[in-house]
Amino acid sequence: MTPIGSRPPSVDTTALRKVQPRFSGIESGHGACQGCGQALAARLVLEAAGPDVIVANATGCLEIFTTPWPQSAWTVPWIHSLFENAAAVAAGIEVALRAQGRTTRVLAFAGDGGTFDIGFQALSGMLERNHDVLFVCFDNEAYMNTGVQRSGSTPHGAWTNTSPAGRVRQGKRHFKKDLLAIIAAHGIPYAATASVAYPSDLRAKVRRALDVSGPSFLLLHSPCPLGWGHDSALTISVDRLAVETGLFPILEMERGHVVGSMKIRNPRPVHEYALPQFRFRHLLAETPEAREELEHLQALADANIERYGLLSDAPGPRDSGGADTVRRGGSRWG
Amino acid sequence: MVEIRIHGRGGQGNVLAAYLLATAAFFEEKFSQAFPSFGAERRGAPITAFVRIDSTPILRRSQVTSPRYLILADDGLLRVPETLSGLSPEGAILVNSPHAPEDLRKHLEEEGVSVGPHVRIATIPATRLALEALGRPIPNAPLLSAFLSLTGTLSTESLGRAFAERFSGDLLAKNLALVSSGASLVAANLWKEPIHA
Amino acid sequence: MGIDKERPASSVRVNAGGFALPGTSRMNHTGSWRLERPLYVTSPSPCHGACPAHEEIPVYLDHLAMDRPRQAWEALVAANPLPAVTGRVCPHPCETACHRGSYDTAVSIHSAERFLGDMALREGWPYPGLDGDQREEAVAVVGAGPSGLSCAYHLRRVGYRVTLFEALPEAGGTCRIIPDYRLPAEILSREVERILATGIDFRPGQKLGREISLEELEEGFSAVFLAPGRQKNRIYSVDHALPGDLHHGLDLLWEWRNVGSLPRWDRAVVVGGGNTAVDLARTLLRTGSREVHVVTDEELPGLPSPTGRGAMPAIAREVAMALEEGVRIHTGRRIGRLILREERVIAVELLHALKEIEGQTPVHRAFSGTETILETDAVIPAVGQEVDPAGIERLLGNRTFLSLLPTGQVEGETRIFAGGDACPGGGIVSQAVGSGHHGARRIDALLRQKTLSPESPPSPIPFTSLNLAYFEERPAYVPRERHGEARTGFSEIETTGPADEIRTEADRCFSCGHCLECDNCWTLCPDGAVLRTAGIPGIPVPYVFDYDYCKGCGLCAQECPSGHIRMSPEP
Amino acid sequence: MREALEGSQAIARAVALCRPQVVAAYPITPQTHIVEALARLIADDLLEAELVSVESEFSAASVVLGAASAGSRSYTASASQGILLMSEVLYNISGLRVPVVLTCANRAVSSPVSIWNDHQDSMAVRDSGWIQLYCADNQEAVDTTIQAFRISERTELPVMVCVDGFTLTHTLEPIDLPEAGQVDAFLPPFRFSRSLSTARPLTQGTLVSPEFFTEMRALQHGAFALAEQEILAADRDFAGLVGRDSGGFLRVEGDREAEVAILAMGSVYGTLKDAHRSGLLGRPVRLLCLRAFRPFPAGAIREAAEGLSDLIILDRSLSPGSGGIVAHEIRSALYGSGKGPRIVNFAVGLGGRNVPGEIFREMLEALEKDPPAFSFFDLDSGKLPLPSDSVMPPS
Repeated sequence: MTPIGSRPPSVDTTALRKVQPRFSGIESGHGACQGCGQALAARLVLEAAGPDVIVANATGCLEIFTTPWPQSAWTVPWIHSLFENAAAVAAGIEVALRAQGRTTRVLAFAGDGGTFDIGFQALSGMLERNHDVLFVCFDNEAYMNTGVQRSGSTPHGAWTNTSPAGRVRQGKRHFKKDLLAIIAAHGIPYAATASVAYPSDLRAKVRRALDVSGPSFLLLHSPCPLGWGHDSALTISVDRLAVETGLFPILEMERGHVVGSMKIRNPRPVHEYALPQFRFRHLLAETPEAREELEHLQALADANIERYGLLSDAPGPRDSGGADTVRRGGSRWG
Repeated sequence: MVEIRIHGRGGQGNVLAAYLLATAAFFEEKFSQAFPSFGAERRGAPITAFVRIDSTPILRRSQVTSPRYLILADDGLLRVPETLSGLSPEGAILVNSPHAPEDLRKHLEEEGVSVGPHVRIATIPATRLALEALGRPIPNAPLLSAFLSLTGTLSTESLGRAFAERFSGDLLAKNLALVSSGASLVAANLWKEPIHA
Repeated sequence: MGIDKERPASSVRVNAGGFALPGTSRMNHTGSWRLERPLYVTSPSPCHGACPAHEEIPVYLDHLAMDRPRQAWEALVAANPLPAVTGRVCPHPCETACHRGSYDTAVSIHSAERFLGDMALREGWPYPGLDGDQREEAVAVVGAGPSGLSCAYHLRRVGYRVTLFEALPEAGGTCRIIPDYRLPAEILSREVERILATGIDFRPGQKLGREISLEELEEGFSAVFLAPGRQKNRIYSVDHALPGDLHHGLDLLWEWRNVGSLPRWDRAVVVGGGNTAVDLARTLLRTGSREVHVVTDEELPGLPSPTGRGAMPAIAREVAMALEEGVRIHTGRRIGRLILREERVIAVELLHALKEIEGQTPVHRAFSGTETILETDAVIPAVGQEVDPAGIERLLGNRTFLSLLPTGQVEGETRIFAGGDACPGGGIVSQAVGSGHHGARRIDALLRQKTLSPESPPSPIPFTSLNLAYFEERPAYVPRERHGEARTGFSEIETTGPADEIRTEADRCFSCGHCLECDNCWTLCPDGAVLRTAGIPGIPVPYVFDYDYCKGCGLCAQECPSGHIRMSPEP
Repeated sequence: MREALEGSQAIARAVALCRPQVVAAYPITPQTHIVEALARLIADDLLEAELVSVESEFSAASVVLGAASAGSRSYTASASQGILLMSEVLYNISGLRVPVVLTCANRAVSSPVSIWNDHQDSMAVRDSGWIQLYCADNQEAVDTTIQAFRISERTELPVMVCVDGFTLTHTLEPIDLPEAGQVDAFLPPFRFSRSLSTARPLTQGTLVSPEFFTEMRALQHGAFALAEQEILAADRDFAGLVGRDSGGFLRVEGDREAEVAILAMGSVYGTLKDAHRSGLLGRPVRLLCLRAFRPFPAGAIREAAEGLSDLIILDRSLSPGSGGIVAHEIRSALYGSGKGPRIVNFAVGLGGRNVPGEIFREMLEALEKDPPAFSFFDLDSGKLPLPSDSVMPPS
C-alpha cells in the first residue's frame, strides 16, 4: 500500500531534530524493546530536568539498551558503575561538584532491583547524608534485564520466572515492598510517585524535586511490555489502569508527610488491569484459588485507596481523569 | 555438517526454533547443536541463533560464521546488513514472506542489497499461516517444516516430535497442523544435498 | 590477530575506560525492527459524513479553537459559500452524528458555522481561492437558489466562466421566504451578493422555457447545471372541494416577503408537516392570527418512532419553537372534509390518521369514526411543490423530478447536470449547497476529461477509534434564544454567540480522525521517532514519523485521542 | 619538617598535603585512625575537603569513583573485609580508568576473624587493575602516598598504597613531612580528561561486546607499562625535592654480590634489614624489598636476581591449595631467564604473627635442609590437631 502521511522526502530529520522544542536527553537509536516504558520515562525525566545534569545510572535495562559501545543514546554526561551503587556514585559526583562550586544537578537512575533490593543500602545512606541528588527509580516491578525475576517491588500475585504460577502457587506470595514509606522515614525534603501514563504530572514532579535542595526521590512506574506480558502498544493504557485501580498510588511527600495525591476519578476493578497482562493472567482462571488471589489484589488496591484517601470528591484537572486531558495545539505536557 | 543460521527478532521464538531443529535431529539419532547469540538484545531487536547437524559428534563451539542455510523470520531482516554475512555463495535462504522469491530479490536489488547469483531463495507466508492457526504471529512451525522439506535434512515427523516435547494439547495440535501445511508449500528435496556437504 | 601481525587501523578503535560520545545511538537504525508502521491518516469525521454540504467540520473548528477565525472561515467556505445562512437554517445533522454526543453533549457546530459566517460578513472577507488559472469554458447555471449559487461558486473556484440564470429578479431561491426570525433577509442578501461578486454573469428574470431554452444553453455553453427547484404547488383538494380564496402556503410566504402583508384570518389551519407549514404557521401568529393550527398525519419530528411512522419533515427545533409560541399542531390527523359556507371555509373535519413508511414509499391511512370538528377561517395547504416542467420537458419525461446518473448528469444527457430540490434527496439548504458543489466537481471532471470514481459515502471513523482517556467532560455552549414575549416579532430568535464562548465550544471538538496537534505521539514515543514540525515552514503536517528509528510498537496509535494514527503492515 | 607521628596520622597529613577535594570512608580497623585524622584536619579547617562518611566500604569506593569522575581529587582508605566488600567497585574504578588513591591498612581476611596484619586483603584484589605499592616504613608510606596521586592522575589508573596494619599504621616514629610548597610543586592540581561535564557529555561505563572487549582490556593492560615509567619518575622527582627515595620498583640492598637473597614486602623488610645490619644473618645476604607489585616489575626482578643461587621469598598472604602469591609471580618472572636461582617460599606473619629478626637466620639455615618449595615457616606444628583428634566438637 502507499504510505499515507509518511515522511515527505524533503524533510531532513537530522535538521528537524535540532529544532525540536524540547530537550532530548536520550536520543533515538537505543535498543529498548518496542513500547518500553522505561525508555519513555527516562526521556521524560530528562526533558523536565534539562541538559544541566549528570546522571549516575545503575545496572539494568536502561543502562544496557542505551550504551552498547561505541554507541550511546545519552546526550547528558552519564556514568554507569554497578548495580547497587548508583546512589553512592551520584553522592560522590554531588560532593565533587559542591567542592568545585559547580551547580550542575545530579540524578541517579535505577530500576526497582537497584532501588528496592540491591541498591537499597546505598540509597538509604545517600538520603541520610542529605546529598543534593534526585534519585529516580524506574519501577517495572521485576528484574527485567535478567529475564523477568521477582524483586521486592513485584506486586502480590504477579507471575515472574522466579515466582511462577503453578499448581500450588499463584505468583508472588509476598507483597510489594512499601518503599515510599521507608523513603519517607528518612524525612527527605521531597519524595513522590509518578506514572508514565501521566507525563505532565511526572515532569512537574521532576521539576519540583530539582527545586528543593537536598535529596529527593521519585518512584516512577514504567511498564515493561516484555515482563508484564502486554502488547507493546498498551504501555500507557496499562499504566493508567495501575493508577486508576489504586494499585499504584500517585503521591507526593514533603519531609515524610503526604502532601498531595492524584485522586482517582473512576476507580477501575483490578481485573481490568490484570486482563491485558500475562503476569496476572493466572488470576483470571476459573478456580477458587485464582479468584481468591484476584480478590486479594483488589483488597490491596482498596486498601491503598483508603489509606491515602484517593477517591475523588469531584472531577478535577489533577485527578486521574483530568490530569492528561488533551490540549489542542500541544503544550499541555508542560 | 549442516550449519544453519536463524535470523529473527527478540521475542519471536527464534531461539526456540533453533532448539526445535536440534531436537528433531536428535530424534533421528543425528548429532546436533543449537545455541543463541548470547547478547543483550531486546524484544524486537534483530537476533541470531545457530544450528549444526551432523552424523558424527560435533565438537565445534564457535559461532556459525559461514552458514549453508539462512532461515529468516521476516523479510525485513534482509535489510539488516549482518544477515547475509558469510552465507555460502551456493547457500540458500528460506524467508518468511508473503512475497515471491523473485519479487523479493528484485526489491532488494532496488534497495542495493545484493544476494549472490547462486544463492537460492524460497519464501513461505508463515506469519499468515500462524495467525490463522494460532492467532499469534509465531512463524516457527511452518518455517521449520518448509525448511526440512526443502533440504530433506530431517523428516517433518521428527520436527513434530520436537514440538511434542515442548507443547501439548490444543497448542501442539495446531502446531502440528502448521508443520504439515508449511511442508506442503514447498517443493520437497529441492535443496537436498548430502549431509557431509 | 596473532601477536606479531600488524592490522590496518579499524574504523572503530577502543578508548580508555570505554567511553562513548553523546547521541551516537543515532547510527543504530532501529527502524529495521519494525513490522508495522504508524501512519497519520485523516479519516472522515462523523459530522463530515453527516454534513450534506460536506463541510470539513473538524478542520474549521480546529482553526477556530486555535483563534484563527479567518482560516476557519476559509476552510468552511471551501465547501459551503453560505455559512451564515446554513448556520441559521440547517437542522445540523452533523450535531446528531457528533461523537461527542456519545460522551457528553454534541458540539454546537451550527453555532460555530453561524459565528464564522457572520464574522466574515462583518469583516468583509472575500472568498479565498478565486485567483487561480481562469479557464475558457463557459458553464450555464439555471436557478440562483442555494444549489445553483453553490455550483456557480465552485465552478468559479476552479476558473470557469459562469452565467447564472434566474427567473426571479433576485437570487436566493427558496431561502428568500424563510422568515426573518430564522434568517434575516439581509444576511441572505449579503452572502448571495458575495457569491455573485465572484465574477459570475448573473442574469435575473430569465426563466427556462420562457426567456431561454435548453437548446440555446446547450449551444452556447460547454455544460449546463440545472437547479430550478420546485416551484409548482401540488394540487390540493379534499373531495374535490376547495374554498374560493384558496392560498397555497408557499405563495403566502412569498407574498409576505415581497409585499409585506398577509390576509387577516382570526383562525387558520395549515395543512402539512414541512418547513413551509411551520414557517407559515409561525408567521401567521406574528401577523395577527389568534389561532393557528397545523394538521399533519405525521409524528412530531425528533422522537424515537417505534413503528416506522413518518415524522414531520420540518426541522425539529423549529417545530418545538412553534409549539412554544402557541401554534397548535395536530399530529396523526388528516382533514377528512372541508366544511364550507358559500365558498368560504368555516371548519374542517379531522380524522385520526397516520403515515407509515413501508419500504421507501409512504402509506397514508385514515380511520373513520374518529371525526372531530375544528373551526377555522382558512385552510392553507402547504403540502409540497413539484418541479415546473416548463423548458425541461425533454429531461423530465414522465417523472416529476430530474433523475441523475452516478456521474452527475441528468439521465440520458452528457453535458446537462442538475442539483437541488429538483432532484431526489433534497429538501434542506445544506443539501442544495452540497449538490451544487457536487455538480461543479462533476462538470469540472467532464471538461477536464478526468475520471472521478463514483463517490461512495465516506465511512466515518468509529467511536471506538477514539481514546477517551484524553478528553474531559466540558459544559457545552447553549445558543442564546429569545423566549416568550420577546419572540413575537420578526427579530431573530437565536443570536450569534460571543467569540470567546464559540471558540471554547469549537475546542470541545474531538477532531475525530483529524490531528489535534495534542503532542501525544510526540510526547509518548519511547523511541523519539516522532518529530514535531508545527511552525516549520514548508512542512504542511504537524508531525512526521522518523522511520529510521520507529520500531512500530503502536503506542502512538493507541494513545492518539482522535484516531488519526493507523498501524499498517510494512510495505 | 620532622615530627613524631603515628603512622596513620602521618599518612593523613600526607593525604592532606595533596589537597584532595573528596574523602569517603567507612570505619574498619586498622584503617580508622587515618580517616579520623583527616576528619580532624577538615574540622579544624586545615584541609578543605568534603568528608563523606558512608554506610559501607562499597559506597566509599563508589563515592570516590563518582567524585573523581566528576573531576575532584578523591581518596579513600580501608582494610581487610572492607577491601573485599569494595572489590566489585575496585574493578570498576580501574576499568573506567578513574584516578583514585586508596590506602590499604593491610589486614588478614576472615574467617577466622583476625584484625591483625598480613597482606591477604590487597592480594585478594591484585587482579582488579589497581597499581599496588607496598610500603616498608611510615616515611615510605608518606612519600608513596604523595607520589601515588601523581602516578594515578598521569596514568588514569587507581593506586592502592599498601601499609601494614598496626605494624605501621599504629606505630609512632619521627617522620619527615614535606612542605606544602614541595608537594604543590610535585603534584599539579587535579585534572581528569574524561571528567563528567555538560560541556563534553561523555557516556561512561558502557556495554562492550566480544568484538571489542579484548582491545579494551589490552588498552588497560598497556596502561601499566606507562605506569612503570611513572612510578620510577615519581620516585625520582620526589627524591629530587625531599632528598630520599622510596625504592622505585624494588630495593636491592645488603650484600649485593651475595648468592643468597631474601625478598620481602612491607614492614618485615625493616626487621630483615636490621637483622642484616646486626649480623644476625650469619652470612652475606642480598636483601630485596619489593615495592611495586602492580605493575609487576619482572625486568627489575630478573636484574635483582642476577647471580643468585638461592632466593628466599617471604609471603604474608596465601593462596590456599597453591602457596605464596608473591613467590608465584617472581618464579614466573624468573622462569626461562637462563640459570635462575632456587626459589624457596616461606609464608610468615600471617594474621599478625610477630616476625622477629632471628627468624631470617633460621630461614637461611633451612636452605641447607632441602626445604619444600613452599612452607609455613613460623608454623608451630604442635598446635595442629593430631590425626586421632575428633573432627566433631565435644557434645
